[in-house]
Amino acid sequence: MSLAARLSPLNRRRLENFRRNRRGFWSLWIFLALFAVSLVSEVIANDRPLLVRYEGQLRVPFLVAYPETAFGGDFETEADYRDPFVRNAIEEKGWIVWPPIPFGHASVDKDLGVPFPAPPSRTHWLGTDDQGRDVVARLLYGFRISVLFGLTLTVVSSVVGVVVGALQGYFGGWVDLSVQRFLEVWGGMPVLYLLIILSAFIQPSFWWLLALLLLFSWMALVDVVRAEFLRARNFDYVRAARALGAGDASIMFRHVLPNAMVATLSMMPFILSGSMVQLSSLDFLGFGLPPGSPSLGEMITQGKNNLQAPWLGISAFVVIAAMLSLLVFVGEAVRDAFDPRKTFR
Amino acid sequence: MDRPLLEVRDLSVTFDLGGGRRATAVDRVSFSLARGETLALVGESGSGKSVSALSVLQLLPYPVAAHPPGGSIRFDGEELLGASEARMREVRGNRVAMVFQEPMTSLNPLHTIERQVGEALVIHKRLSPAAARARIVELLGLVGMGAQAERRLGAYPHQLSGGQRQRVMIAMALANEPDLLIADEPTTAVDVTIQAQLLELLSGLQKRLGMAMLFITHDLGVVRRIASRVAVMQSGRIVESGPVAEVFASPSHDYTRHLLSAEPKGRPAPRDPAAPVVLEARDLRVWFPVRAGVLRRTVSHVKAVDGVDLSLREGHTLGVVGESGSGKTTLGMALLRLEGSRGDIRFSGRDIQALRGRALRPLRREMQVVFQDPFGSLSPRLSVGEIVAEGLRIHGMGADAAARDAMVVEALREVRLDPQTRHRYPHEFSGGQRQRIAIARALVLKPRLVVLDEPTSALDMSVQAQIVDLLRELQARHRLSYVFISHDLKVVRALADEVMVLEDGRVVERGPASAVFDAPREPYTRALMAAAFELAAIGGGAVRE
Amino acid sequence: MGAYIVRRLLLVVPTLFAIMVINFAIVQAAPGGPIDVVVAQIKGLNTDATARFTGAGAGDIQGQGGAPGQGGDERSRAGRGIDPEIIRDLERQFGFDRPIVERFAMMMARYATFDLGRSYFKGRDVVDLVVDKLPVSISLGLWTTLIVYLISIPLGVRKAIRDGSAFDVWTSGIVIAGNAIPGFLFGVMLIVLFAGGGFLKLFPLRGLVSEGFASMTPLQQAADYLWHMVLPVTAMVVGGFAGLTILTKNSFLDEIGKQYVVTARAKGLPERRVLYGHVFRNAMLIVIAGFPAAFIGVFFTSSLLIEVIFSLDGLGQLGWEAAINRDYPVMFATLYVFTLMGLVMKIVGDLTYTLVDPRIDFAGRG
Amino acid sequence: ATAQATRAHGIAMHGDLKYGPEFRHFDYANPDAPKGGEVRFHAVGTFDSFNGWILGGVPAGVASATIDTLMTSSADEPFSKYCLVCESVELPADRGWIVFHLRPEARFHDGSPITAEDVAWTFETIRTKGHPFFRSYYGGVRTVEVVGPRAVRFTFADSTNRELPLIVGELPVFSKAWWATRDFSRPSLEPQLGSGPLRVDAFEAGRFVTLRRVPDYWGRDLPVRRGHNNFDAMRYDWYRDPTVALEAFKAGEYDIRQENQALAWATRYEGPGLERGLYRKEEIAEERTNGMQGFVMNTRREQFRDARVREALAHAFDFEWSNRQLFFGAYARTRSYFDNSELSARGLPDAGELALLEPLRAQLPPRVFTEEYQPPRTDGSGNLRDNLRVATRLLREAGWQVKDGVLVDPQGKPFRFDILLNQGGLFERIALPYLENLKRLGIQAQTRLVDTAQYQRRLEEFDFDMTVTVFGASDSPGNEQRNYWNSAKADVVGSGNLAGLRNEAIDRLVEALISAPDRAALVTRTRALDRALQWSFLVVPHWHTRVDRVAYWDRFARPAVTPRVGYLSSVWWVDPQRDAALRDRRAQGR
Ligand SMILES: Nc1ncnc2c1ncn2[C@@H]1O[C@H](COP(=O)(O)OP(=O)(O)OP(=O)(O)O)[C@@H](O)[C@H]1O
Ligand SMILES: Nc1ncnc2c1ncn2[C@@H]1O[C@H](COP(=O)(O)OP(=O)(O)OP(=O)(O)O)[C@@H](O)[C@H]1O
Ligand SMILES: [Mg+2]
Ligand SMILES: [Mg+2]
Repeated sequence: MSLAARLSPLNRRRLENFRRNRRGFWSLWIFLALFAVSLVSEVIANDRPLLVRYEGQLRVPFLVAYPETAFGGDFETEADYRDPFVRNAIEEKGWIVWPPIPFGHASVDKDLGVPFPAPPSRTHWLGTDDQGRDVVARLLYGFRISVLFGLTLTVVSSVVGVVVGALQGYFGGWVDLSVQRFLEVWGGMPVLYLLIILSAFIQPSFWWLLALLLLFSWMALVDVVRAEFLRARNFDYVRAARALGAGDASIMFRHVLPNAMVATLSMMPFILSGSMVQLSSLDFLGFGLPPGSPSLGEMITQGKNNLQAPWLGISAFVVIAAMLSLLVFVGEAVRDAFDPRKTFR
Repeated sequence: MDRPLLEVRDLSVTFDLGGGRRATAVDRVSFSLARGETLALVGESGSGKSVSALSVLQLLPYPVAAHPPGGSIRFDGEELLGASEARMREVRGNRVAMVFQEPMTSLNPLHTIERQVGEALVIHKRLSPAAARARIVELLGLVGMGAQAERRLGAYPHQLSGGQRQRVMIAMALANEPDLLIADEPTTAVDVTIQAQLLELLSGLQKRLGMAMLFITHDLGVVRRIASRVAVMQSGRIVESGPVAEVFASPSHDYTRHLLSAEPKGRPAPRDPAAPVVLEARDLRVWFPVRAGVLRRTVSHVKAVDGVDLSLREGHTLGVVGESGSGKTTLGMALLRLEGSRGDIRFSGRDIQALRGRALRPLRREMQVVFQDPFGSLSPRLSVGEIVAEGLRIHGMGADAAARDAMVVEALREVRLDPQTRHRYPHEFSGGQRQRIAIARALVLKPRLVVLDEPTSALDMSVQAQIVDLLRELQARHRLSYVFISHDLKVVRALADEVMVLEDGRVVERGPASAVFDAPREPYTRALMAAAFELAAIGGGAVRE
Repeated sequence: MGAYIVRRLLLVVPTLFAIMVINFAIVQAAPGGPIDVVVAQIKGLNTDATARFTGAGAGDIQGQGGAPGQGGDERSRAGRGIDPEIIRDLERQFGFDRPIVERFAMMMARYATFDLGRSYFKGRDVVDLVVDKLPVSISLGLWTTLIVYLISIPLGVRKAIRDGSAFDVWTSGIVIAGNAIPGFLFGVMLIVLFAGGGFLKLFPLRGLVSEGFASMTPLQQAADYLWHMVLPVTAMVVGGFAGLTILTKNSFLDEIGKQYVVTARAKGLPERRVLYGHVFRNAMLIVIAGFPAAFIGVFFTSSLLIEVIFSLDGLGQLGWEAAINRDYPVMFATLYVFTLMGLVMKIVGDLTYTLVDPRIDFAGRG
Repeated sequence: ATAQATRAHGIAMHGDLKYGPEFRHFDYANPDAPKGGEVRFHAVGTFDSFNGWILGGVPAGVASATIDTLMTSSADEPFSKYCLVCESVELPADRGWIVFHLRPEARFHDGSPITAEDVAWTFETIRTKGHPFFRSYYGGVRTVEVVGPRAVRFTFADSTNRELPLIVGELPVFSKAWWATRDFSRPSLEPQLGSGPLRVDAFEAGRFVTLRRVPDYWGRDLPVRRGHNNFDAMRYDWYRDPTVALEAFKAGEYDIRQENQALAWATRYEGPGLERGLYRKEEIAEERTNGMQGFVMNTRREQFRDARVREALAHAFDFEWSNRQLFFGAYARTRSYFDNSELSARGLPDAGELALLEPLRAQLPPRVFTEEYQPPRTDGSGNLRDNLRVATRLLREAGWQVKDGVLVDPQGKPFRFDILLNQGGLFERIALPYLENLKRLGIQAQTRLVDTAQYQRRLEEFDFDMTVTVFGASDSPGNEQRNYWNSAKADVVGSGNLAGLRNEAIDRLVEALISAPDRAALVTRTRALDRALQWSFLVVPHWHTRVDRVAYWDRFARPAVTPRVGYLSSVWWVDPQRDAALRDRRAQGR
């Protein structure tokens, strides 16, 4: 409430409007909650225990890598706590606290009696994929990667796209002509080949792919923003702002942009989901995240290749659909908040 | 006539202001209207006239607006309050037509005027395209767009002057010869000659078709001339009503008395004739290209401003009058470099025609403008407070946000607006209120030059008088210069030292105000004056010197 | 305006040239060229460009494919190494014996006269290849665009009017769910459900028309064609509704409260006419802004996976195969033609703006 | 041509032909098989040409069945060819040349006889205008001459290659006259004039081809053709997507399909059709020689130089577990470079092998003489602790140590490598669990997925650490072994010596193998080579299958004898009773 009190009356009204779109309001909270949960995936789904007591000492394997020799094992590399040998060794002289899902996104459940992909069961609530990895764990980590990827990409590319589109539409003339030409050339770059070249030198990682897609994704919004600005720059209130001596930036972002935001705001959730899809289709085409990375796209590919295991495709679909719905509803609530004429029944 | 054509009983309207607060704009208003009768609705700006009128056609922004129970609107015996959309559609535009207060924003910006006028014909009368076109030309001729009518059929609203747009609105409303015409200040943007012609047209229709009229206006002369009965509104209520002559002769309510007596009076005090020149223009031209064909090539030009010279001294007021569409607005815009033009413009001796946008910006503080279309000039997503504060913020006036807010409050108060309402959006105000917001926005910057384009057209006499006083006072105090564009010659006479008469983009007459008003030389000016004061004469005693 | 159009048209030339130069350079810089693909073919590697996502030929045992024209399982032969002379031959054949600048100059000279050359691997003229694939691409593109636009826009409008109602919520749910289903997965699902062994067998599995198409009456032909289009088009459109619907809805919400809408209502216009006659044009500028892009996209990119699933031979596959197999003539020629079309469409799109909203111009401001 | 030439009805690579000159039919074919019916197959991909011999176009491979070759092979013996278009062949003992004598009755479908001129023309055309593949394939042929109206002679440049005559025997014969008006180097959708038991009946590009039996086929009573091609029509439908193709099979769109994925075989054939027994899944045993598929290590790389390291890496791969969990137990472990055949080394070297190996002892791993190679084994539980212990020990011996959980060399450089994978294959599934195991050794390995062109380029330049490859083997290994293992080839860009092996002893063994005079010698020499390779630990061995997985709608019958190649559809026939029964049952199902 203290926040609300500090807001200007108009912003309070906007916040109010936002809240009164119940759907959007709750969607925001649910989304934030899910995202927060996925941020701490490591304590929810992990193949390293949260806590181990061994020979009277407490250890936190999910934070610290202990060699197997520390538990009386053979190897000086990090202990594999899923290995029955290690487990027994520890339990003889102490105890283990596992996370709710005792599998990481990459841990293969080797003890599972059923061939992979295994159907849902008590140990694997949503089954395993065709490499024996727990679907819930992969969804959790995959959601995190996808959302982080999508959000970064969306935010950055929206900002850049809006600014470029705004400049083009607002100034018109040579600015428009030259930026447009630049966009055309830039947009004509063979992204696939850049990926091929990239993959020749490095293993495409999260950050590399993000950077590469960022180079191009911002163009999505430019055209619509430009169109909106081309139109809005003729409006009387823009002229009025100019008469007040407002600078170009101020006119663009205080007067025009709020009235030219529909497209941006409506498209934002889809840019986000689109960037996730893009990431997954890169996986799909073989230029994506390193094999084994948890991603929703990879899950869907598996779903298609394993029609007999519908839990794969369905799980991934449900997660994507839910996330997209939440974001679209949040987007609507934001729109409502800034709509001067919006009221609620 | 036993049954009135329109009967409004205990109509109330409330608006949702967000946060659970509701404001009552109209409070248990009742009036009735018989066939062929004209009821004038007058009253304070913001008193609920437009809202009442819109209620009749159920055109308020429901559910933001609501009618508390107990009210009733009967048209020809049928209840309209809560009637189905389908039913309303048959009434709207066909049996009841409406002229909106703000013609500038009420036209669809992307449709040609032909299409906008013709639409109602096609929908309700099912005319063939050719027949419709003939009728459109006829209608536009009737509203005084005669000469240009045919040529201007393909024009878009933004290519028309304020008065032209208003006439298009009227033509649209009259298209289907409705039983009831609701006209919300239909003549504010046209010059007196055309106003006279329009009023003539309306009373003609009234006689011929038995059309009833609900006529909202601030111009008491017009009331006298056209209405049989009058209702006076204040703060959402009808405070007095009755036959025009009776009410005007012996007003019973305080507000009515106040309204009748309020009038921009007097002449400007004599000025220092040697004051430095603030604004000077030489051979100013604004030609709008007329395009045609697929490639949209320029085929000819509309010469909106065509070789105008002017100069304005510090502390002086230049009145610009002239027929609707004669280029006044365009001239004003060009002077402030808000419209591209050719010719010299000097502000305080500096050539501003050559300045680039950035260099011009600091000068903006000193030259302000009040747009003819206040609604369009207010950013729809900013609150009124922000809009007024904007200039302060840009020019770094006021130490901090709080100081600026205080200045905003003061400015709003000066234009008789409740400062409490500054957190609302522009669309939540009445036409007159918006006009005052626009004035406040210009004046709060304490400029040296203000171009006022019809700044009082939507204001009732009492507020008008106050605004005129305010302008005079500021001028006296800060040696302000005004370019005052108006059709309201009384206001011009009250303010202007010098008057310039425009016709078709050219200056046809200019001189000291007294000279032009008292002894117009040109026939065009003479006609203008005649129309203005003849109308006033019909008004009789109410218009006093 | 005329001058503006001329200027824009003239600018197409350097733009196109720059795009070609950049592409040429980048593509050549990528490791692996057409000769490697031929060698891979000879060695029996899987050179099917779509293998990655279809899993074609991806058995648990590698290299089941033999040399061209050969049956049998004598895989060992592929292991015999390749005479360098053959590689040199290939280089000559593909033109790699010349310096890169010369190759580029020759290519551009040919393209300037719209001589688009011949595919390395398909042995046919690029023009023929493209023309061959057009029926599929146009079919998919056309129906998809039509359906998406014809459903999304009215739906968006209706949602705007009933903003916040139950109708609004459940339609949002459906279009979003549709958007979240990847088209290819949906396509496979459709096949399993409606064209497969497991459940119903209502629709054909593959192809654009039936085999006996030529001998049908025109009416049958139309029916047959539509019958074949049902599943692929369904798979393609599911994802398409959401964006446009939400965009339409939001744009309409922005406009619907404006004064001119009240004016239109005051004329007694039917709701449809108010919405489509008045609000539509004001609200839909951005949709029109997206149209040229959508138009080109519909022809080229969006259908690769659907084409594969429904065994349709379209441009999506042609382009993808060319890119993966380094079929330079096909790549550059299609790039050239499509870029040219795209650039021209952009001009058309801009001109559309001025038709939609006559207030718009492109002159410098500020 | 001075050497004493023998004239025969066929040629064996080594030794004798299984079927004598008087044979009536192949054992695995049923000469009384009823003819008739239609069968439908599928293909994945597309086609836009019938000319499969050139670079250009996507050929419909099935169309090659319309053109008879000089000779044909028998499906139940290794590397033998029997005359088809030829009546007999003439071959000197040194195999320096071969003469094919054509059958007088051999005809093209238009009735014109097949002449020696046609043969020579075909050969020259394919070699000059055909796919570059053929230029290397026929590289050993020096000249071809027409030596009579029905005799044509091929002379070889190098007579040590025993296989060349057989390769030439595979040559199809085109009609020179028919081609005279057509351009061979361009892909075409005009089915070319054939001579075989089938002809293209109908087709639609990219969609289907129907081959119809030629009723008056000139060779229908030849022993090599008896009991073959029993269907009246064979239709091939093309699908782009294998998942969809499988659905189509289940929907009864086509009759027979072979499966190459264990997972799919085990899980994806479920459906009402299978439950009702309308189609069945059958595993047909096959006895083809398998090469070695495995993760091959590039010994040019520092990490892989030491054989102990390579051995350790092989210990980290848990085949038994992968087989159980990923392949439904479908595969057998590959232990030899010539697995599933008599060529593979077994037990300890016998006298023959020792004679070969002894002189090279110094350059060979000692265990060649003392142990039988077996790939590391696990219990399949996924727990391979014992193997990892061995691996750790081997690594330690080789100088690698674990420091802070990371395996490092004495200079402290960590053990890292990439597994390069082609996007066309789906080996990540197998590689990933392997990486997990490697991690426990402290090795940081990752997979690198690249597109085919890049993959090829990198293989050629040996720019990889580890990759999946098959060292293909046939029943009679030959020149390819030189390409795989020869020291000189280790530096030749594009050679098959991916491992970068440089071992003089192995070079010698390879040469000995190539010049083996007879089958017995070949077997011995191959085994010796196999041993040497096994103990060199060049690969982490994968697996192979010993069955062909075939699913088919239950309307066919096939001979009781299964050839050693396993599944062979050309000897199947439609069983009229089953066919009728199936039709009834399918009708009921509706
Ligand atoms: N953008 C434009 N394109 C074409 N013609 C225009 C444009 N703007 C204005 N005009 C024309 O220029 C003339 C002058 O317009 P202007 O708005 O200056 O008139 P005005 O004197 O202010 O009239 P009013 O009193 O009715 O407001 C009119 O005929 C109008 O139609
Ligand atoms: N959408 C709205 N939300 C809130 N308040 C509104 C809204 N529209 C109008 N009002 C308020 O209702 C009151 C009556 O407005 P109305 O437009 O009827 O005034 P008016 O009598 O026509 O005045 P004017 O002469 O200035 O046009 C005003 O105080 C105005 O602020
Ligand atoms: Mg009003
Ligand atoms: Mg004006």
